[in-house]
Amino acid sequence: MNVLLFGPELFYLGMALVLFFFSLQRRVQVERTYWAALGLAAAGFVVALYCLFQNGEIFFRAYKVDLFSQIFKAALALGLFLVMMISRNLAHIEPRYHAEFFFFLTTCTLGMMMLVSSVELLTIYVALELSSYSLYILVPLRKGDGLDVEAGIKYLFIGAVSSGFMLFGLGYIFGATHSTYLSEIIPRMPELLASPIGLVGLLLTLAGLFFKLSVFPFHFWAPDVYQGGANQVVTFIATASKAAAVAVILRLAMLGAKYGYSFTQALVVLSIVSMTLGNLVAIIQKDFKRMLAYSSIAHAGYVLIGVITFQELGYASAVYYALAYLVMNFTVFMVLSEVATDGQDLKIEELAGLYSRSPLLTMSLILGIFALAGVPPSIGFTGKLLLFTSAMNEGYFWLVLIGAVNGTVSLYYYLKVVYAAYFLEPRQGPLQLSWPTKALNWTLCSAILVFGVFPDGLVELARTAVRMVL
Amino acid sequence: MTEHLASFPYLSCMLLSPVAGLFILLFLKEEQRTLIRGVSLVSAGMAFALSIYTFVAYDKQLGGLQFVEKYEWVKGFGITYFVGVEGMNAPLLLLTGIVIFTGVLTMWELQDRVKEYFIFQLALVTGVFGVFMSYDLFFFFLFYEIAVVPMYILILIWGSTRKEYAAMKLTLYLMAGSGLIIPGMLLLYSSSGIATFNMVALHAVQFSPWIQKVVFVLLLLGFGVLAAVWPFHTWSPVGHVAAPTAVSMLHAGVLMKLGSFAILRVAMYLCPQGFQYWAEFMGLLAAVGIVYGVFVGLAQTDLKYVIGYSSVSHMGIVGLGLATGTVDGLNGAVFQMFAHGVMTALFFSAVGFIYDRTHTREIHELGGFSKIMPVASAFFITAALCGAGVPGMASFWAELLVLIAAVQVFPVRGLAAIAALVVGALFALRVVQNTFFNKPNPKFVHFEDVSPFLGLPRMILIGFLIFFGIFPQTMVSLIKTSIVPFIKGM
Amino acid sequence: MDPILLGCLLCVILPLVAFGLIMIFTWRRPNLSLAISLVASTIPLIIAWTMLFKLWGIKEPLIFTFNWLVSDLVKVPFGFLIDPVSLIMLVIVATISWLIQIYSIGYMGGDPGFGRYYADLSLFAMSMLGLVISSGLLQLYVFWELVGLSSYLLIGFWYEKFSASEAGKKAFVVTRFGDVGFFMGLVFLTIFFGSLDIAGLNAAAASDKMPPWLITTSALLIFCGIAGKSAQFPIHVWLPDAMEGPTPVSALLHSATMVAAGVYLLTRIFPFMAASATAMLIILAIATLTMILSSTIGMVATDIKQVWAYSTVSQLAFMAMGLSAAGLAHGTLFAGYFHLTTHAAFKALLFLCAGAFIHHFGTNNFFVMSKEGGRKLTIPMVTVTIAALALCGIFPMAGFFSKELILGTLAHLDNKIWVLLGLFGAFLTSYYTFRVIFVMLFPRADDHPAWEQYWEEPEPHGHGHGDDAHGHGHGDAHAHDDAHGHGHGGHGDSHGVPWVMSFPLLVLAGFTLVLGFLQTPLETFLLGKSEPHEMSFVLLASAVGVALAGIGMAWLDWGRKTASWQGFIKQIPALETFFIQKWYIDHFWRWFLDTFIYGVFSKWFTYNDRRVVDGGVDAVAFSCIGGGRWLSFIQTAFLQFNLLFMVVVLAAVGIYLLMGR
Amino acid sequence: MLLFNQLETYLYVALVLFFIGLYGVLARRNLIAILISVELILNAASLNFMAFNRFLAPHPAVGQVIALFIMAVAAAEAAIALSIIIAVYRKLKSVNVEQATELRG
Repeated sequence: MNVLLFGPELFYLGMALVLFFFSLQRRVQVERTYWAALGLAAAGFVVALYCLFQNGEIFFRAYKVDLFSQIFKAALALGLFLVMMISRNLAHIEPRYHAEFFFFLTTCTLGMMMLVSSVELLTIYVALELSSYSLYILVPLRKGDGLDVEAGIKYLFIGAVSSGFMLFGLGYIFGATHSTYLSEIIPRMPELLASPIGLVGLLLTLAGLFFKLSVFPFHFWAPDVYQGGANQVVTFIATASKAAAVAVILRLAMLGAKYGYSFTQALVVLSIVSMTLGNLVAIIQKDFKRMLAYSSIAHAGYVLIGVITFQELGYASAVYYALAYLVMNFTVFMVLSEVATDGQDLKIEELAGLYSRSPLLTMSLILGIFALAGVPPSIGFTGKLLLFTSAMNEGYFWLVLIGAVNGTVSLYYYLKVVYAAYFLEPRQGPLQLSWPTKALNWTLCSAILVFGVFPDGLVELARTAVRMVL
Repeated sequence: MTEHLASFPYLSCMLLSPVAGLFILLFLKEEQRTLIRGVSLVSAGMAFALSIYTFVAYDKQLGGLQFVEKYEWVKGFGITYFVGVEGMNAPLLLLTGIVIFTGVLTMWELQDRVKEYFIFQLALVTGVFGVFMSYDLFFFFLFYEIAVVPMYILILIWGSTRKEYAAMKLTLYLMAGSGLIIPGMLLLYSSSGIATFNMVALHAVQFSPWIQKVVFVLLLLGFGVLAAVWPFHTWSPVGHVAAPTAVSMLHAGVLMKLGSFAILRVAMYLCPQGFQYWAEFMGLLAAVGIVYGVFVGLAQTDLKYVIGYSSVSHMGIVGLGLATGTVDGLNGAVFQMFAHGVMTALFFSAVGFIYDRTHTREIHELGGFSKIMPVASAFFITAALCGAGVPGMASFWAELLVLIAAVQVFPVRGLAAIAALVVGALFALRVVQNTFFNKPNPKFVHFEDVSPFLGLPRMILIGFLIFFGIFPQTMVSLIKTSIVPFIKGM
Repeated sequence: MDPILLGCLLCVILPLVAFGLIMIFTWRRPNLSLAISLVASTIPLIIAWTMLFKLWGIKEPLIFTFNWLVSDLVKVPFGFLIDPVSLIMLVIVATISWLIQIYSIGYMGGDPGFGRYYADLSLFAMSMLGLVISSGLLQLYVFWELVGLSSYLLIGFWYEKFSASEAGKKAFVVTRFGDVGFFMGLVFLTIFFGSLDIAGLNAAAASDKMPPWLITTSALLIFCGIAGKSAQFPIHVWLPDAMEGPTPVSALLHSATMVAAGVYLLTRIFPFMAASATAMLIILAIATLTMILSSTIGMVATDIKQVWAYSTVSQLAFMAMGLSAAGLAHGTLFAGYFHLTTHAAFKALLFLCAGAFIHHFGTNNFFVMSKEGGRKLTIPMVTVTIAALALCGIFPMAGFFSKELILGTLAHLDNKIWVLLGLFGAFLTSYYTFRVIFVMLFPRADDHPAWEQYWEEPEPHGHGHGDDAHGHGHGDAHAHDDAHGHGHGGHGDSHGVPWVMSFPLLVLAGFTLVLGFLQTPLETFLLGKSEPHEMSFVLLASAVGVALAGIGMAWLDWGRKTASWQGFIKQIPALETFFIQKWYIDHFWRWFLDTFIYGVFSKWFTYNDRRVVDGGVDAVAFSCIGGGRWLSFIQTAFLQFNLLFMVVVLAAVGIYLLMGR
Repeated sequence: MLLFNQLETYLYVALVLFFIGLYGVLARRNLIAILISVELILNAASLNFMAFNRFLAPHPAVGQVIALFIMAVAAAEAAIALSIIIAVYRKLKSVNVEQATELRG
């Protein structure tokens, strides 16, 4: 077997071990841990890129390595690396837990990497749980008042219940198709969806995945976790894990592809409700992270638009949008955690006068926010428009109309952020940025703009990738 | 439509010169004021020069689409970068050039956060140029939004009365408009069968009447918001009042034209049958807007509100011209877009000058300004007379064409519009009298008049107004070259 | 290039250039501006006269046209139509505006706005000349509007004075009110006839190529414009107020040339208008009403310029009567046009004399002038008397001939009421004219009781309508004196009038004397032939009779030593107040404006805009926020509620799908 | 025909287990109790797998393997859950869900 097929996973396994040993050490070495983690993450990204064009199946066809999975692995590696970048000062995490913090980030990444390539029910389940459990632990890792544990416990139980559902559903699917291999299941789904058992199975399975993506009605954890978790952890949840969730949903949604009208209608309704609820509730939020949580619910709705089409273009746009979302959302979170110097939760007003405290961060914030709001010339705008286009191609007129109107609503709360950053007078002194942060800012800004204006390469990549899962 | 490829990428240069300026500004220090102003002036000036060039160099005999540039952009979705110039957008490109150039000069005295100001202004104007020149729906819409969004920050920071409210209202309102535009244009895209955003190609497609009706009304309302079509106009007076001078100039002068231009270029061009179906409705809204605007303007006490409502009325004339669907009407409408753009720019730059000195726009607080600053008042009075439809000014001819066409197609609405001219004159002169005549307000007597340098942009604007007022043919003959085939194609 | 065409172009372009130059560059430098403007008005003068002599006796009109604006249906040719009608008007305009520019050197000397004044004069000259020789109605409309613009600028010349700026605005808006009708008429013609070429229109109408309804409608609509410009009832109200402008302006625009433009248009398209009897009848009625009305008001005015203003209105009405009567009786346009010519001369003269007095005494009230020894100003006094005689139509003044002609035309009508009314008008005219003359000539002793009755200027009858309080304060005479502060020379000095001012008086007086005898040649020139006017002796006698009667009446009331200085109208106080209040027409317009335009439309539209339209938008926005707050309640902090919600929704979806299978 | 020899029996049992677990999750306020109920759901799932495998699946071992995996995963989950619950207890001095109701809206 070609090691490179399993390369990234192996690497992250090793990285996890290294960090594990760091965590065992008695005397705390924050700096060394950080640099080690950062270096490893960077290397991991390189590895993931290196394995980008691997292709093959391993572990008795339970594990499929194709462009689709590899793109997402690269994205995940990137996400991890970026999160590491902003983890320079983990103000809200006990120094002695830093090693564990990095360790769990790594295991989570590992889990998600396995998730995006696994094409066998059990593997999917195990990978999913591996990634989820790391996050369950990361959330309450934050020090301070009870909010973190409350968030943690809610996250845990909502997650546990929905994965329980999923498992139950997988059971039915297994029973109905006598197989645990997607490649064998998907062809058999159509005739089988006539029977309630298959239907329930499918529905419950999707429940577990929607939980990851925080689609209504499985979104309840998001606001609490976003608010309760440490900024860096939330950043990771908001970027990398979302991308992984999109990937696995794109794979599994094919189970329902042939189901037909009422199933897609159900998904349409879920997507509409998610985006509307997310946007409306986000309007009234005061806490920046909580607002972003609701906006992530809304964006889950947008991504679903792409999924619902069950067509190459739709999937491609979904992939494009997932990657775009990773970049733009991370940009915003980076600004957030740079501004929240001692890791506290940030009220939107606390962005006051950012324009004078740090013009560079302000630029990133504006671009990130506008990208999230779908304002050109940004990656977010292009992604959203491509999603709408593919949906319209399948004739979802109302879905597009509502989505577009939702875009307007969302603009309101995004502009409130801009308002705070640009208009309110500063209360604190200027922010000092290290040169890597500056570099990171410029990179992200240019990424947002460049891929927004010249989307062709990425779109083509996504199209070739999604041909693998269709 | 025949397309003639450009020998040299004039349009891309026109589009990129503000962008280039913007990027240079990014790396300048806030302290280097003069350098910042210089850079923005140069980039604006280049765009201005290029716009003049395209206006003059457009070959009327050849006709069709000239200076065309076309590149595949996103193959998967049939997006092409496709820009060109024809009779109907050449004047508007010129208008944009004029307004941005004069706008930069007008804001020369700006002291507060100069760098950011010019960055956003250049970003905005890039969008405007883009909309006027692109023939690909995707880029059209992209630039459309680029042109709208910076307005929020521009008003929020450099604006005046009730700016938070105004900025938010304006942005959300316009974005709500694009919430209707997206489904409309995507419906066209998807139902065309040929997966392309290329407008010229889409024009060739015969859409089913049902689709055309739906799409047209969506686009009409969506773009109509930006064109301040009654009753979607309320953002515009509020926005104008709040916005800083040059932004008001750009906004009333150019941005509102984006809406009407888009109605012409996208809605009417791509769904002719839809237009036939909705023309009555469109004409009605426009006529109501014309009458309504002047009457509401009559009751205003804030100079900028007055101008805002007069814009509502004048844009109504544009709408009426479009609704007629005749060659005269469309010529008039496009001409009016240009004329009104220059005129309002002049209005706002004059008001801005006075406001910067006196910090009030309440008509009853002002007065006797002809005594205090004769030149500044002369600028305003010129604009006011132009607004009152005095011959010898560009807008007279535009209104003439539109009104004649309108009476022909919708007699009652046309006559109502003509009658509104009286009230228009009344309120224009009323403002002039109360602001500039009578005894000067002792508070303001110490202000000195416009310096020649600051007078320059206003003189440029007046120059264009009068030139096209005396030689309207130079403009109309150009516009005709595209309108006549346009009507044939409908 | 054809010299004629060149001449026409120069006539239009030179003053425009002068206007531009002065406005942009030299408006701060009086003498330079004056020089530019004089050059730009002298050359047209020469051109006009040479053309008149060169082209004397042309049969075929010369027409030059080229395209100005060619859209699809709308084609605006720009061109010149040179025929006797336009030639004579051209000469009149050129001459009078030149004279006025000379006169103004003295009158406006030392005014801070001197440069601007001459710029505006040039603008007026340009637009008026262009109007006179334009070949198409649309082009004529363009210049028509420009004339209105320059009149607006000149009336409001002393803009610090509220009444002046107000009057300017009023003039512009009211005339615009008429012009809207004019414009509509043009639009109709464009749409249904296709061309606005004057010659074409006349020909078509004469050889009834046009549907009658079209002729009638468009004729009446065009007459709205004429009524606006030539101050016919009910939109004459702007003209008396227009006297707020400097007196030379009143002489130039508001008596001799601009207001005559309306009548000129009437003659210009006379065949077209005459093609519709209905229109002609209506015009005749309106004109007659206007004449009576304005003469009666003239009887009670104490401001000399007011008197002349109202007499202008009545004389214009008189011309309109002549023309419309001719139209009805299939006569020629000569009568009205001839009166237009003569009137231009003597009315300008009247105003310039008034100007001389005003300039000297710094007041508009002729009683005050009389008391301060107005008659000592010899030249003005003599000339004003000549002009007054002309106005009354006394032989051998020019007015005599033209008025006779018009009365003759009226007499041709089957219905004799018109001529009777005409005679009555003539009577009133001579009465109020000589009221002024006698008062000026024979002042009373200082202790005469009549003084204090006229001494204090009548207070302005404006209503305090905030910024729109309208009406012109005669009381501001002194105010504007300060405003364009030229102190007036010492009293009793009979040579208080500089030669630049007296020279035009003499010239015009000359015209007033000789013009009448040029009747026949002018007629031949205009009509190509001169049919003898069989002037019935009765009419002649009665005409002269009423004129003399009027003068006699004036003598009884104002002239003779024992005269009470109470107009006979005093006997009927109700009538007098009615006249003093100008038949309450101003009040009507004021009321109309306040009640409907401001009170109803403006007010309610604004309310609607704030509350309904804008309120609706805001309501939507707020409902979104409210919806957010409401939806946020499902995000309770209670874990198991969330789980329950999740399960329930999932179950619902499941059930929906099971149903939907 | 023996009851224990039919697929349906096991499915129904599993279903009952599932709903008991669900009920427990929704009804109990004690975090530990909720955890146990979640375990019930997982067990229901694994029972399903076994049953299906026993009666239908071509390959004899799949279901059992899955069941084993589920046990392992469930154990891990229990460990994590308990650790977090302990943390909750440390900070809120209670293991009652109703105590953890700070984050809302």
